[in-house]
Amino acid sequence: MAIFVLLSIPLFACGLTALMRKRQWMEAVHLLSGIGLFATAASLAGSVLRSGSVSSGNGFLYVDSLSALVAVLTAFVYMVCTPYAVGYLRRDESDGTLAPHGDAHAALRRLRMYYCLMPLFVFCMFLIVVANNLGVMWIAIESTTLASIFLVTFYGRPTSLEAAWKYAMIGGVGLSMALFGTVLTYYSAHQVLGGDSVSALNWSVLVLQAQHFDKPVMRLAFILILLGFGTKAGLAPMHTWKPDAYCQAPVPVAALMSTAVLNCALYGLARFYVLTTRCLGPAFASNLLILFGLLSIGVAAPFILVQRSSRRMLAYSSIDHGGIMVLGLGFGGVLGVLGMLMHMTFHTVTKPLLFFCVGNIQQHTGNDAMRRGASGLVHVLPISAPMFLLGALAVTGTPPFSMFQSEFMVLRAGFASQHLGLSIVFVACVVAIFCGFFHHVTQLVLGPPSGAPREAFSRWKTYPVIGLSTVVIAMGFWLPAPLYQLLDGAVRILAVQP
Amino acid sequence: MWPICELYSAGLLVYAVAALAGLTAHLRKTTAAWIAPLLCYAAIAAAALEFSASCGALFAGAAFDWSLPSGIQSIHYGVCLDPLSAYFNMALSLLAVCVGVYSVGYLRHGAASRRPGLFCCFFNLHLLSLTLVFTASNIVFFLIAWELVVVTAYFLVVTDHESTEVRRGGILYILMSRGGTGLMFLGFLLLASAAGSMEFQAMHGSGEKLSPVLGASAFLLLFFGFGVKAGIIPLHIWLPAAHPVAPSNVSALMSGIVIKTGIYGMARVFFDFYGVLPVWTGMLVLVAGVVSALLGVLYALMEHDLKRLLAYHSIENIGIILMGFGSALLFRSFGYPQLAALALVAGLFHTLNHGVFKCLLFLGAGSVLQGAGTRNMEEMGGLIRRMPWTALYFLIGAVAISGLPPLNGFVSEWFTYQGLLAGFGTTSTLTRMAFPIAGALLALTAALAAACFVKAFGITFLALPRGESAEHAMEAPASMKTGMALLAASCVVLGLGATWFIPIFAPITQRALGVQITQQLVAGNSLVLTAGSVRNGSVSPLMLALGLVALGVVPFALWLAPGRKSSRVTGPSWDCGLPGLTAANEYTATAFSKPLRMIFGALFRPRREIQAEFDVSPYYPKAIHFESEIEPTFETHIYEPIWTAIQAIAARMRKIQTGSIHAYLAYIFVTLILLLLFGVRG
Amino acid sequence: MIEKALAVAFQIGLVLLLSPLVTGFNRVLKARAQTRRGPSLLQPYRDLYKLLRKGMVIPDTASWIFTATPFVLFVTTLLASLLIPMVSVAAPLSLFGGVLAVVYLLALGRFFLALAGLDTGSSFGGLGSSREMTISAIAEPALMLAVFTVAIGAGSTNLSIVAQSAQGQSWRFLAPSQMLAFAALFIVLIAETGRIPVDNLSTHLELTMIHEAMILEYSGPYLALIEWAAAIKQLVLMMLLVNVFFPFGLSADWSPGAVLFSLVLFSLKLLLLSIVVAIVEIGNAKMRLFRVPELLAIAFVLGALALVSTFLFQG
Amino acid sequence: MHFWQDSEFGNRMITLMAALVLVLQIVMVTERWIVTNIRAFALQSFLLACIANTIAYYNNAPHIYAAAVFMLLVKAILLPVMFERLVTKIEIRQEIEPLINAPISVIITGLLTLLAYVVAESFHRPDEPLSPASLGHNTLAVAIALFLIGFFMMVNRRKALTQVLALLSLENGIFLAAISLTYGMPMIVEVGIFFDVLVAGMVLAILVYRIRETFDSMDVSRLSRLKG
Repeated sequence: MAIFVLLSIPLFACGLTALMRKRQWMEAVHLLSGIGLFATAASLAGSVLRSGSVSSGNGFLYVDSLSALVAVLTAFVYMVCTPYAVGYLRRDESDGTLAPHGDAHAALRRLRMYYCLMPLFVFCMFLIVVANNLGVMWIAIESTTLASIFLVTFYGRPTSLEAAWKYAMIGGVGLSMALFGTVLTYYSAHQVLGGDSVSALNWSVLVLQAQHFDKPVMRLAFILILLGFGTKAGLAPMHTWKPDAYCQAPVPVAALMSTAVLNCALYGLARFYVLTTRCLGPAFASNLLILFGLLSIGVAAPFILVQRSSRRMLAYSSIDHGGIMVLGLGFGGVLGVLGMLMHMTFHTVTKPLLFFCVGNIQQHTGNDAMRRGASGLVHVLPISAPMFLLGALAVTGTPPFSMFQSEFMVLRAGFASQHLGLSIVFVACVVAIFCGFFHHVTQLVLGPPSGAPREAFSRWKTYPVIGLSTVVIAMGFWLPAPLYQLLDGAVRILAVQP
Repeated sequence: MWPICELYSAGLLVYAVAALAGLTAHLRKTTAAWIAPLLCYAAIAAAALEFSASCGALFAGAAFDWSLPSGIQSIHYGVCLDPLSAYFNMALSLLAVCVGVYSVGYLRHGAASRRPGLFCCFFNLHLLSLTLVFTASNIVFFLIAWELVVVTAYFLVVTDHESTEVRRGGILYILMSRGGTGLMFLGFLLLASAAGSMEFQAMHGSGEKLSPVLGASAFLLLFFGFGVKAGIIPLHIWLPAAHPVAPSNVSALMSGIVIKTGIYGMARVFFDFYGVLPVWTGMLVLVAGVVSALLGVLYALMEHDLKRLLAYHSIENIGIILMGFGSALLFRSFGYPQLAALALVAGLFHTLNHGVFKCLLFLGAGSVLQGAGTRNMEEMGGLIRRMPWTALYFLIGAVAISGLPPLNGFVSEWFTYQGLLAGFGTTSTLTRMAFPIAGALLALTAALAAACFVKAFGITFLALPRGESAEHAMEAPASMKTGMALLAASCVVLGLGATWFIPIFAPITQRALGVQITQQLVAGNSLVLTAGSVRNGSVSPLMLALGLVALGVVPFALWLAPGRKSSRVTGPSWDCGLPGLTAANEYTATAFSKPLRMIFGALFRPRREIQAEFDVSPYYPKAIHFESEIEPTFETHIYEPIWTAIQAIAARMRKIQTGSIHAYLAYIFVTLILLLLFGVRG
Repeated sequence: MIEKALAVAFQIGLVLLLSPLVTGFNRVLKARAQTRRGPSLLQPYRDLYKLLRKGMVIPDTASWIFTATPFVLFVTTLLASLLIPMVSVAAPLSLFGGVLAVVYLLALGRFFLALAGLDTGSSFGGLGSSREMTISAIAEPALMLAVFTVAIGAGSTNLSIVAQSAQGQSWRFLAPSQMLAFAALFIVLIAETGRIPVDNLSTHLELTMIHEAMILEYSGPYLALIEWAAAIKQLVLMMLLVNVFFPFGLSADWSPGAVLFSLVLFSLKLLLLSIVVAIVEIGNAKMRLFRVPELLAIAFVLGALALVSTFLFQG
Repeated sequence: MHFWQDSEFGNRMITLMAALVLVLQIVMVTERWIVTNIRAFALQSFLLACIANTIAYYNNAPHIYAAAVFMLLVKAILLPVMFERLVTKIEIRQEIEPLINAPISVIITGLLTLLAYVVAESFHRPDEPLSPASLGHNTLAVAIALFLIGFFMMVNRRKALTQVLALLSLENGIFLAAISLTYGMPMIVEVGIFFDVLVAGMVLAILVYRIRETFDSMDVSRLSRLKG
């Protein structure tokens, strides 16, 4: 029952907004949908904790603790993004960036498009998490891409069009590879299950028979799946669309994409990882995952070191954290998987904080340049700038904050699985990324006052920043017990005993 | 009988409450005058609590440990106050009390007074995290506390972040510390994988379980990881950049105790986690110590910025401490636990001594900076007349740091000498020559330190003021003077009362090396310090001091003997007949260090340029402009090339994101082809 | 306890009396070498007596350090002399400080003297202090190596024990390590007391003077105390050299007869050493300031050779 | 029984039609004119629909018929017509200038087909009898070849519209693999996939139109302002 509510709220919100005339109404629906979604996701997680797994529509929709975790995280990000989006778009409207030469009607149309597409975008993400059938999961991922294309071209600038085109093309190719992988998985499962009943492609059914699948087909299938979902998650060599898309999309969309879409893509990858390790044994899959994980971290490091735009720096940071999660999964064992899931949780909490701060800074200074751009922002943005510094410390895995614990756990997994050389490379890249990231942020935040007027205090844009930073600090020292049980359940699903 | 646990946790609580109060005060934008002193008093109270807790742990020998659940099963925040932690915690809290008293007056003006709440919040958080670093009992909590120290220290260093020099120092500090922490991650995990658990108790002696290669690499990783924080020579460049720009009470704390966290880490790893180490490890530590000491003091001599001079001296004294540790390691690997205990006591005692007198000197420099308004020694002079008390305390610190009797610097250097002296007989291989050579270089270092502090004290405080800001210098307020007085007193007490202080090390050497040496180190009903036994050399700073005072009678007698009261007139010094003596005639800091700059020219490669303007005759220049500088060898030859190489590689890597969609699709296409060719077969 | 106090008083009296004599004897020898009669042997006593009664001029820029330095210098050198066996093997206060304490007490005196030099505010003082601190710093390693050789030979830094163990073995001083250590210490003696090749005590030419530059502004009783302290320091270093390397004739205890005999022997040895010093002074011209480190580098090499030879020749 | 019930005949027909599809794909790679390119894609989709019919007929799996009808409707008729109207509306120069000239791209296509066979070969089980279940196995190699050539065509094309066409032909390869290996995915999945392909086609068409308007040319290599 909670699953249907979870899916229907966004659809309902999308439909309602399409009919709205006034901006206040759209914002109200947007906010309500955010809060409603988080409440439903939380109750769904509660019921999953109580009964292990929840399914409805005779197995078509299936939620276990892994999907409940990702659902809760997605709902959390959406809930946090909605108030910020209201403040952000109001500021855009007053700046006149929404509609060329102040045409109010066009601005309203564009706002309606935003408030319609966002719930649709979230609906597809929840569908990914909830779908038991791997084919339906692929359809849901494909539709997230389609829904978000027009969000990326929201501002209609030539560069945003260019970013959208790259996003569409690379996303399209990646996802067709994923489709091919799904087809091959179905083919390798076909001999064993036989018959083409509707439940033939259901994950819960497949996972029980995984040992008997056809080995070479499964190997090819996992390669294609890894490339497909890797493109969606933005792992290196397929990461090239990410910096452009995050740079051009509105900040709330970028925040949602960099955390929720990354989580869903890795969720899909994890589903197939379980099937492959059951069928082929852990060696094949973890070597590939380690390769792509390290590649992503290695590619992200130099770009962050010499980066000139803050939004692109955050994009590369997402690529780096995607790489760390995949590396954790690759190292395997309870430690590696727990490290990955904790990293996913903490990243989902920390990254939006950074995006909101960058958003506030960009709207104040007008551009997101770092090198010769503004400095001494702490005098002008008294809350966003310090929180940006705090977020920078958190996201680079500096110990007092939570990301350190998950990164350290991934490192321990690396040592446990005798990958000493790789762990050294991993630590080196993490330190290099910290140097680049923190260097740029301090140049932006600290420094003499540049005489610009102090930013007008806007409630919608500042309270999410404050709320998120308290959560980030609290997460450093204490983890709520139900969340940890959810993590534990998810680990038991993923950690395939070799 | 001694409520250690309650005192300790009460101390932590007071720190935390003070930090939160500071934060709320800052957020509510109250810059009332009473905020800073109140929070400093809180810090003093907390430090006093910690001091009594650690003294209790040391004297009563009672250790305790409790842990805080962290919500994640595999990580819990454990704390344990064993002898080594108690010793360092005691040193920390002693310095924290003195710096706290000093800060009450210091925070009235200067960069920190613009944001008192925030400064006090980070100050208390910094002390809290330092206490946790010394008392953490598992790796994760140790690393969390360690990085919290780095982060809070960074925010304290950049309080005056308006100036670029401050920001550059801060960023250099945090980046290099983070590099060091990265090395420590790897080293600790190697040991943990051998010990099978993250607890310090379980890791006791875990170094043996590792294979020789892994054991050696873990040792090197941890040595250089802690070395970055301690400021050993090749990894030291952040120290002279960060300490001078910080507010003086912060740089006093940083030089006094924060770099000692590196020393604590080394002591914990070398003597607790490793049983017996190969000989080359001890030699490496000894050589690093000698090099750091010698180069540290040589660079200090060339400085004419008072706080940079003191920062370089921290490197020198860390070198001396490492000499103690290095010889202790060598003795242990040669199989002489008694001598190893002597050398370890020398190193640990010098850690405390250096903490005390370096803190005193930085506080002195701070009050000079506030009084005379400048850090450059060339513009100071004659401050002894206007700031008599600061001058006296600075003088006591200078005498102590130069290792002159009867103060505490002399006692710990005396122990180091005795350790090196005894080392000659311990082995027959050529390494026996290392000890006397190290001893000779230590003597050279001590003498150069004396020369450096004659320059520092003489140019800053004596003769005529060179700049007009020095002319109107004001004496430091009462609280700053009391802070310095406390430290000066502890310098004297640690010096004269060393015989009562040495037994503290008994439990430490017992746990680390399994041998109690302190009975042999103290003899003559605890009046005399000996090097193992009275027979092989003894010294008694107390008796020497009494001797000096008693013998004072002889010169007085000689002065009064001839009966008739001789006249005593004050007149101008000899000015070679020039019209009156001005400040321009005085020797400057650069001139004072010129002979040594010429002698050690190979190291400094000094460069100078002189432009003289003449108007009438070529023999009498109207004005001479003199500029001389030495080459910062480490920055130009090691760090800049590496940094530019990294930037170049990163810039070239940026070409990947060319902007053309064909390239992007080609990347994926090639990856697919490669995986199909090799992946499927694999 | 009283016996100990008597020994301390006796050694103090002896040191005070003998030190001006040594400088006087040195001046007489140099004069004779330059075929002139030179001042009488007791001239230094007369100078000191005159200075103690004369008036004093204190520079107006000077602080309390200027007035305290003569007393600190005098007392530290005197205390250092008590740690060294002079007439009896058992030096009065040797329990409370070994050879390291002697070295660092002299360093404490030098520290304050250099500060006093800077305190006068004239460039001469700064010049003297800078050169003095440089030369003493360069001399330290050689001094420490020689001290190490001696201490390792005797197994202790306590000078009484060193003298005793040296007395025990016959022809101890002919061992190569002892000779090399003696040579190194001799060069350090020349540098520390400011003899000709390093510094010229009798001239006030700013190009050459080191020790004199620092005490340029002193006059009256203060100057007397400083001159006397310099003489005592010279005696201390000579005693170190004589009694550590040629300890025969030192009386075992403080009985009056034995003390008298060892006093005669000690003054003979002192006579010989000051003749050697005088010969060195006469034979050499003053070196340029930046040639002095090479001289002290030679001393350092000698010290190192001494150390090597302790285990190379089992000497 | 009639010749058309004989499964051997069915197998032959499927292999023949698969070969024709591959040939059409190579024609699309070398074709210079956009309109003929669109028509080649339409023909290819039509052939795929026939293959689906044949497989459905021989394995009497009803829902494959539905898949064939969808393929015919969406990919053979609807999308090509939309693209042609788009092309005539924008009346851009019909010329396609590929990144790599024709001879080299043909060689690459040959290599890709070879690679496809090498990969597909590892699935082929010589011992397996020629049963209806394994009817379409040898078309897996064709499917992988279609996929790789489609991908190469995307990399090779300058014009935005031709990139979309390449993407759709790439998905044709996957459709072929789906129907020949597993006789179609479950019905709901087939419907979903075609719906997605349809929406993707329309969205991309809108994008191509807006690119044409803002950059007044469909040349994608112009879109390279976002660097680093």
